[in-house]
Amino acid sequence: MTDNDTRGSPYAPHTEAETATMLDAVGVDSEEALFDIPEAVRFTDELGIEPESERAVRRDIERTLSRNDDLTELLGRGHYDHYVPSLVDHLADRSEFLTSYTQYQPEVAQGFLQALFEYQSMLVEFTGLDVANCSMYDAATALGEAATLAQRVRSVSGDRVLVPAHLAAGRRAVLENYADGAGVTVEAYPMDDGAVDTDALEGSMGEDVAMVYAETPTVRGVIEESLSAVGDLAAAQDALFCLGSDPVALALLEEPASVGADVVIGDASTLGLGRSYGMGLGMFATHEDYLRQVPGRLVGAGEDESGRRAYTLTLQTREQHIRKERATSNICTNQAWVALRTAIHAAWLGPDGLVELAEDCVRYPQDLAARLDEIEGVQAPVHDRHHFREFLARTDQPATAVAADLRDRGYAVHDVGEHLLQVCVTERTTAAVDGLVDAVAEVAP
Amino acid sequence: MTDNDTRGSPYAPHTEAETATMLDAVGVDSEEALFDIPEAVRFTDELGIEPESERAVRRDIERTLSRNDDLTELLGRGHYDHYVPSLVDHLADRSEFLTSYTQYQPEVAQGFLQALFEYQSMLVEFTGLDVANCSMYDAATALGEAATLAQRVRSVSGDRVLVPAHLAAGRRAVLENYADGAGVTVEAYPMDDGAVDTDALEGSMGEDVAMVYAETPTVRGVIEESLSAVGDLAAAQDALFCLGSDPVALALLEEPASVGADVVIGDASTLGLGRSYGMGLGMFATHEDYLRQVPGRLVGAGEDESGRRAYTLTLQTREQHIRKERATSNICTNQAWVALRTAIHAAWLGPDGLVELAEDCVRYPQDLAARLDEIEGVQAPVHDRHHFREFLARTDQPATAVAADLRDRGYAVHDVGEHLLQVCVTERTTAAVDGLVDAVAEVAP
Amino acid sequence: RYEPLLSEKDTTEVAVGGDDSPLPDDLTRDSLELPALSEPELARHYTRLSQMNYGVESGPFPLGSCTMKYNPKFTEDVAALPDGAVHPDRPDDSVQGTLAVMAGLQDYLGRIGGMDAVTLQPPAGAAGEYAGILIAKAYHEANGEERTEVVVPDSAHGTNFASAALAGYDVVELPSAEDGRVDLDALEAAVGEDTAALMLTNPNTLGLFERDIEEIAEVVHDAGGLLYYDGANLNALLGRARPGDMGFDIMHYNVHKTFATPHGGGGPGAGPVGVKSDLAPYLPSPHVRERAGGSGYERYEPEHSVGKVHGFEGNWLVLIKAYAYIARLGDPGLADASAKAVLNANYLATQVDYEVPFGPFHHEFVASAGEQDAADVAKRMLDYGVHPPTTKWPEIVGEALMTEPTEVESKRTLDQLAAAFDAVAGEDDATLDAAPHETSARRIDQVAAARNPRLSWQALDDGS
Amino acid sequence: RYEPLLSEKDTTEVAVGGDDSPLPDDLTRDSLELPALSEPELARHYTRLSQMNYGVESGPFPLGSCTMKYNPKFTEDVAALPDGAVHPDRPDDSVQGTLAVMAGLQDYLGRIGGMDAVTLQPPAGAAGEYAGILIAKAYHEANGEERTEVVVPDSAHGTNFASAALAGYDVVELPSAEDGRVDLDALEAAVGEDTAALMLTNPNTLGLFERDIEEIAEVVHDAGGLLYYDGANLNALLGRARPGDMGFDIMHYNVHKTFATPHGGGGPGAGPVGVKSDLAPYLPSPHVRERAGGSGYERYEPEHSVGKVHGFEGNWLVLIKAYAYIARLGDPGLADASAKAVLNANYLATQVDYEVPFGPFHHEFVASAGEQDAADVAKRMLDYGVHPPTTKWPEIVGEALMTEPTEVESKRTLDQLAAAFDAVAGEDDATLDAAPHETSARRIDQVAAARNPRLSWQALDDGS
Repeated sequence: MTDNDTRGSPYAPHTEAETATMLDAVGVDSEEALFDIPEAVRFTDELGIEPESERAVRRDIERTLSRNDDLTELLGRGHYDHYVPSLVDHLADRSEFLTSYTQYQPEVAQGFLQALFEYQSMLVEFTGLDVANCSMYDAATALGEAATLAQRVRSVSGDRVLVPAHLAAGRRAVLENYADGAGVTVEAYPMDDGAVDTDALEGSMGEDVAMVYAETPTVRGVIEESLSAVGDLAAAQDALFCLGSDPVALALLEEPASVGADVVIGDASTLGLGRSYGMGLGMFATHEDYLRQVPGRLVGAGEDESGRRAYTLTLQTREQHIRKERATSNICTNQAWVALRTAIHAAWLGPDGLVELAEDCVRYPQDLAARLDEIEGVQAPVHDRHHFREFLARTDQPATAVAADLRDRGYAVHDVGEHLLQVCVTERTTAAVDGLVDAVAEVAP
Repeated sequence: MTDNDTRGSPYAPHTEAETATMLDAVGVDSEEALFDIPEAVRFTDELGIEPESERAVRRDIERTLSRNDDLTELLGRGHYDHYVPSLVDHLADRSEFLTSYTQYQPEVAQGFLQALFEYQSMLVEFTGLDVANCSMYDAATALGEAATLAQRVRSVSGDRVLVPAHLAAGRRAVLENYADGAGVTVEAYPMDDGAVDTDALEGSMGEDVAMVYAETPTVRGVIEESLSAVGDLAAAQDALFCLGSDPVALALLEEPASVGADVVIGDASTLGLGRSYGMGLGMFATHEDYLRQVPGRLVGAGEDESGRRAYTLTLQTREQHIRKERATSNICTNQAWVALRTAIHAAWLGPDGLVELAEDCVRYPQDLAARLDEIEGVQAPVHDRHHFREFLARTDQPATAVAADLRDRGYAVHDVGEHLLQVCVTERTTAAVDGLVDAVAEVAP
Repeated sequence: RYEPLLSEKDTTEVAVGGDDSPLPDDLTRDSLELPALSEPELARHYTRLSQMNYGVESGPFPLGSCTMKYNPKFTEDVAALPDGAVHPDRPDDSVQGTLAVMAGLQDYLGRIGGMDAVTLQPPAGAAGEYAGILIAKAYHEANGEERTEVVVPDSAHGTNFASAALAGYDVVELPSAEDGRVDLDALEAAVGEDTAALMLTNPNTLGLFERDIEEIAEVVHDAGGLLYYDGANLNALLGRARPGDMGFDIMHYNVHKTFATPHGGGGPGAGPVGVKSDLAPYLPSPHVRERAGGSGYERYEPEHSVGKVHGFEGNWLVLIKAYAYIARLGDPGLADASAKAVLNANYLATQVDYEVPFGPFHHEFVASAGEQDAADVAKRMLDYGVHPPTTKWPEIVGEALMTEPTEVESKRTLDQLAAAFDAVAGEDDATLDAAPHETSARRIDQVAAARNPRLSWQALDDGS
Repeated sequence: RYEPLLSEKDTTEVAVGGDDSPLPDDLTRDSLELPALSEPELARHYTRLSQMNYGVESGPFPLGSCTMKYNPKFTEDVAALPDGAVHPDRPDDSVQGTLAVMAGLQDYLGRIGGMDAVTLQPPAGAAGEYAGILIAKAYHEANGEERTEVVVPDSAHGTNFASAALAGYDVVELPSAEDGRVDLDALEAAVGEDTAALMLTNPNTLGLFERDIEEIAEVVHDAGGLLYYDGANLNALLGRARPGDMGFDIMHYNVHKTFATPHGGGGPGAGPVGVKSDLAPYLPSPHVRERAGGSGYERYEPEHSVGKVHGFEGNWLVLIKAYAYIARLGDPGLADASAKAVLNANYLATQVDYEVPFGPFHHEFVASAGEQDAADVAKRMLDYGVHPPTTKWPEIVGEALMTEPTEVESKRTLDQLAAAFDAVAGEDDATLDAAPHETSARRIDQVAAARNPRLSWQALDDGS
């Protein structure tokens, strides 16, 4: 092949002679003769896409992407930037993993199945729940699936799902769609200084509540302190308690099972993926009771004919390719490869590394908030709570203007209200914190 | 492991308990007790190297390297920048290749051996010679090895090696060292308008000449037109004719065997490596007659016990680990992995792609020289010859000043004489040529 | 060689909380118990696991309907470019590069599908179906219509049924005609005022082009329904026919099928959705467009947006690979990809000893294992070093072997595949039943595994 | 499964020259005949070849004297940084980043070896030896001395002999003492006014520290010779002893051994050379130093430079990996690497059934296969899924099994290795002779291959 050869597909290996032989065998004169398309719907125009060499495509995309500003991002709100060790890329990119298909032939897919089994096992440890599936698309769709699960498993029907008033707009919007199809409405319960207002939540409860959702940390980075109370309120009405979190937070925070969580969802790609414009990995774990109502794929241990342990996709009768419209979900292609990355990253950190990373996620925002709070025109954190990775800061100046000024100085923060900024700091950005503090000191007063 | 753990080696897996068990088994109390080093030569100070996390090392090196200016390089003179397809990195980086050792246990190294055998075969096709080794360090050391080969194989001893007056200084300097150890002196023969002055060369010949070296293209990019004459002159004195070239050039130019070359050396990493601060791959091919005098490793085809074809390092009695001071060379570790990359790149291009690339290497400099020649204060090419990749341009202004002005405008060219620039253009830089021409038009008059 | 679980190599329980903790103990867990292994041990573990896995670079992967193409390496490098690693909540001005790529891909996909507007948000094909059905639903509701049914042919992908159900629709299953295509009479009977949409794959899962597509569109549109195109088989049509020209109103693209992004052992994929102009106001939010005046790109909320089907904006790392692939191939490459995919399917169909009903085929064919069990045939093919086709589906062919070689296989590889098919065709049931032998695991008892689900190392009987 | 040669898959001969050629036909070849294969075919070819190859991530690789460590993945990413991909002929001002890394590595290596100046130019260990000997030669010549001999112990690496010979020296082989170390009497007899240098490895190839190193240095220095340190075994001493403190004047470092750069199936390596200050003026050109006033770095030609041993400045892509490795480990990591390497060797030595003479060991030990053939033992160990040790060398131990696990092996892996050793120790000659069985090729007849050398596909009898 020549890289400049753009006459056909560079990935089709046919020589002219082979093509001729094959056409002969089929008994037609040309490739065109194989297309059984009525004249009326034939497309005879040009698509108008110019082919380019591999070299040119790489160069062009590199140039295009370089139009993204070079900013230090202190952004979070559901998409986080932890350092992904080099090992993850190198192992997950092995073509046997990356280019394989769903494990419908487990005898030649033991490697990926075992890796997913190990991923599921890690989530079981993180959540304290019995089972975890091997991925949903992201936290938002996992939350949506939790709502449909709640509908299916609840003994009495309920058509309300309660969610915190502080919830990422994207997560809520996705949930609304899933809930709508399931005939459920979504209602927000109020927050008290950034955390669940348990009294207000209690007032909202009723037997028509199918699910109560809470998050720790919240979208504002607040670590919830009343999760057991939320669990109790949900249990009292036979509602499912769905908790949103992520593996880094769960390495440190209360085990979800211990606070009564029935389902844990969240973005597991906080390990393994890094910044990727919001791409994620939906975590989904629940009780064994709900096993047959779980959405998505499950990997189980079994035995092969020689009696050796072997892994396989299991309980597939829940899934769309068998159960069709009565499946537990429509999901087919999932985020398996991201789960592989997450598992490698978690294994690389090990329990010590995970706890240390999580503790840093408490210390960094605490320290930064304290430093910002000393700056004239800034009060931080807004909520008098423990924080994880991020926190709100109040600015005397309009937040939009402060955020724009910070951008001019090379820093991106969230502008979340008239006088509210949100700042996220991880081990990837902690070195930039001095610069940020200086910049805020310049622009905030 | 935690990435911040810098208390010991992150790549030593020992837990404290395992270390203790192992020390017990050995019968000592501590690791220190294992070091049988006399007190007087013990080092008890600090080396003074601070450990850092993987993340920090990556960040620091990235920052350090970013101090390199962002220049468009139009540089050659022995180190070239061809586009390396993505496939090369992805396949050569597979750990089974990258982290393997020399193939002393061929039964578990068939993959690398076969790849090297294929590489050798490609060089046989490029050169028309019978055998090629599976790598030397670079073109310069390959040239040095050719000189010692000439000493060994020549029937009568000769102590002169003739090289072109236009020869990269680094290549000549390395040759001088190898020649010196072999008791040979290196002499330059003159050039005529950038190419071998065959009359002058004839005058320099004598029976004390062990080897004549010529290059095509030369260090100035000139395609030699008198190679057969050089071969004849060498043959007449029973001197070896060593030709320097590279696989891209040899895809197009006269086959070395057809002009009487006895040895072909050069930088084979013009395929497969790209810019790497001068790192290369020494090509070395010669006649079957000299097989047992070849330096470096050779892969041969053989059979395994089941009668199937298998590959193995062969004729190892030439090598230092067996023949010691009587070995054909001191080389042990070579550039095998680069040879793998070169082979993948060559295979990716295929014969069509190689010829096309080589033809472009004639067209690009021709076109660029013509455009530069139209600029006031510039005459190009200096030599009225065919060129490959690069050429000399004469400037009315001092070349050093012109080169510096071009650098200020983002272009790096060679400054090779008081009023001489050298410019190299490949498919990687052809898109930058308009900008270069504009810049030259600004600074040259 | 058995590779132990990570947990069989090590588990270490570390205490959490205590004096050095930045949190009070009542907010922390007590301990965390996970494997603690070094990087060299992990490198060997996952390297070994990879060696027990078959990918596209291991050999042919002729899974019908799954379109397992070779994934060009350079697209991985493009996805890894650091400038693309940005947070989605940045203001538009600061991510013009990312938005330009997205707008570029929207444009490419629109051209390829004959659609007027394309969203990249759905993170997989099924999510695309779901988004598409949400769009249809919103459209009908905006028109004051309460349509409750989605019609799906019996030969359709399971996701079609499930996606319609997820959106709250009743699913009406449409029986296929004897020739394996849509039965027009059955369609007329099924479609009516309750019909929100008909979901259709074309060519269908038998590899057959729905020749009556214009009539089908007319029936659906006359009833006020919308026509939805399942893009799973789009690889058969590139540059030769476009869903938008056939009367489809909505479609999704499976970028890992048609545009060669790797399937990653299950995902991630991406399922962009294209619509005709009258449906564009219903696309998910945000959508990317060129700014008025051409000064770059912006994200905006379409007027009647259905909201969101992903928390952010989809699977960026997949989308950029698809963009690079399309840019590399362009018109001639895409057309050639389809030509060779169809040639390969037809050629292979002539080379296998199994009966191949129906035809003529586009990108895939469905052979019948006849008296043999198709699943057993698949297991036995593994012993011949190739990946088997999709089996036992679609059900319209008994003991189906649904085979799609794609354009990336050479004649030599197709001949090897045919030889594997034919070798197995000549073997007896006992041989098939005992297969596979040459794989890292022998035949796995999936029924037993499902009867006694053990889904984590914590659940293993031996406690390991 | 046999993987055909590329040439067995395809060869295509294309005509070169003709009307469209930019060169006249008399300057071009007539044709070029090579395989013409597509990217998917190549991806599978090389993937398959890789699967027939054993690397450090496949399992333990205890090759004595070769120090096959795990190669940290992040060092690959550092080497791939685009800012490092520059041409060596750029002016110093425009490559300050590259020069800073080089200066940094020179500094690290100087500290680690106890040397005053370090060149990074030699592209491998043997090239480092050669450069070091050239330095010694230039030094003596500058002092008006014509020394003609280099003394090398019989247990030394073959490269020591060959490198000295390449520089034009006569090699004097020094017999080892009964305890496997340098025989001081023999040394005194061998060293004299013709001695340019003694080349020594410490610990030596038996893993033994040369306890008399101070006396050795005195003998050599008193005779006016220089002491050269072969860095192959430096991994045993990191942070605990430095060649420069033991009296060595010149040394080379094997970065793929000591600093974990990958060996790449044979190379590339890098063989930096460190010298004491009085030898610094003889280092190869160019050398990197900080500019006066600290305003960055510059390259210069040392006053009495030996010239060059590489056309440019060595193997950059290897050097930067070594730099990253050292920066990651720092003092505690380097010291721990040595500690664990020595612990591993000593532990494994206690676990194998074969006789292990000599000791105490540092980084490696040499067991004896006794009545068994060491080469056969190695072949048989392959069947147990591990890589065997170096065999039949050094010759001071009969049927030597020269074993160096390095620090990266866990106790579990060492126990597996010991089990493999011990299983083979209990087997009979016939079993060993027939091994290996479990490898991609069975025992290869190397004698026959050498007798009838076929070194290219063109040379194969079948013409394939």
